[in-house]
Amino acid sequence: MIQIHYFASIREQLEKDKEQISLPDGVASIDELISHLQTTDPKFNAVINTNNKVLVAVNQTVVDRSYKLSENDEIAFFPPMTGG
Amino acid sequence: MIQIHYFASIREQLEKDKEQISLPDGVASIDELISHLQTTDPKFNAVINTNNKVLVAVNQTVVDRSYKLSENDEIAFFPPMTGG
Amino acid sequence: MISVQADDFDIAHEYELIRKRAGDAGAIVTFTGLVREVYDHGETESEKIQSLFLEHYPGMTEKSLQSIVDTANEKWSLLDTRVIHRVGALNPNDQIVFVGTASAHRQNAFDAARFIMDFLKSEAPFWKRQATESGVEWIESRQSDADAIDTWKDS
Amino acid sequence: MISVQADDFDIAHEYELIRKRAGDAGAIVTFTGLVREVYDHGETESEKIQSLFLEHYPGMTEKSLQSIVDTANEKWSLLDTRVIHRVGALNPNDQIVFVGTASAHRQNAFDAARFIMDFLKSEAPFWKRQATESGVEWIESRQSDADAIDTWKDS
Repeated sequence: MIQIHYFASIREQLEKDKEQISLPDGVASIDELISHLQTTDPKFNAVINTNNKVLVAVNQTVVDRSYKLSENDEIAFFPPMTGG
Repeated sequence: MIQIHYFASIREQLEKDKEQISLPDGVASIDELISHLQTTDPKFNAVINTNNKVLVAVNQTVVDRSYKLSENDEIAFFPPMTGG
Repeated sequence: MISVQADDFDIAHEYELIRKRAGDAGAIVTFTGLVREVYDHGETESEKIQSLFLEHYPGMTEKSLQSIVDTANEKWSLLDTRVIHRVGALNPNDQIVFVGTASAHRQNAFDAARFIMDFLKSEAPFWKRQATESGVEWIESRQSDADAIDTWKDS
Repeated sequence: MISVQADDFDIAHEYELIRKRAGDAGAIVTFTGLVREVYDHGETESEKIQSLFLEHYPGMTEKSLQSIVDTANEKWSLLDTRVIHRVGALNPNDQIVFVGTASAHRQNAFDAARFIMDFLKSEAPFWKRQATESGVEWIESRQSDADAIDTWKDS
């Protein structure tokens, strides 16, 4: 299983803050996870198509989309940070 | 008349904090005032010879030694600043 | 020390703690960020802010702030650092973020405070949503904040 | 506002005044300089400081600080500035100087506070005399402070 968290405008667009899914067959990287979610979830597809920049963290560290996923990873999708 | 103020280590070397003198004949610039004081005051001569850097202010603004003096000017000699 | 909290903070108290913890410091720099009344972002007209909401990613927030502070400590041999960031509902004029740094000489305290703020802005997972007369919107990240990060690239 | 005074200052009080005077500030930076316990100057061995004496040139001090603050205000459109410098007898750990700046965005407040400190160090007529076990001596100016001024030359 992997945990996926969504934050801020992306959380609102998806109308959910997190979900737990089985790492799908053939999904080894973030890039592949994104493609998978775009196919299975029209709202996620809209998120990717309407946001200039979607950041991804794995286990609470921002990573490139080529990052290889492991079982039990905590993944998060969010827009660029605007704190401070 | 001109007022001359001395500060910090220079005040201590001269053992005076200020004096009032007539602008001497032939003294038009700071450079010329320094030469005059070196001739008339051995302690001032020592100040010039033993300090790496002596700063000069006229009317409370640091000036170059070519600065032209006027009657009633307030002149000050001091070492580089070390506040803050 | 790092805190992510809903409560306000007292800079007098924080300053005294930094002074105590820092030992023989010659310089203490504090930065305080405040919620502005007017939002002037890029080409959009400036608008009166009615309220602000700060969302964050619990866990990752503390982790990323700690990593920024650790880098600053190593780079500038700081005697103390303090970071506080508020989350939740805020109003115009409220304090939102505090960074305090202590060092032997002033340059290090200044550099470190600025470094921590620059990286906090771009790397710590906080997101601001504001309410104005025209409605509620998520604030977009500023190019100037990305540029600020670039200034640290070669240092 | 500029003060040259023998009395200590309270940064909580100063911060609140800056916040009030500054109106819609997004950023407040404070710098506080403290008397260190140990003096590490260039090649000389570090020594424990017993006391410090601050001499100044009354009149010129205020004038030069005002000119530094005016330049900073013009350069960075500050919403408020505050400078306090103590004179007379001080002890290790005492507060010696305070600079506070307020601006809409953080970069200006940081730049201005640093600018004011850099120029205060090299242009405001203060001189420090310190007492250590080896006696009383006037502190010499640092090359690093002259270098700090140079960094502002092209900006």
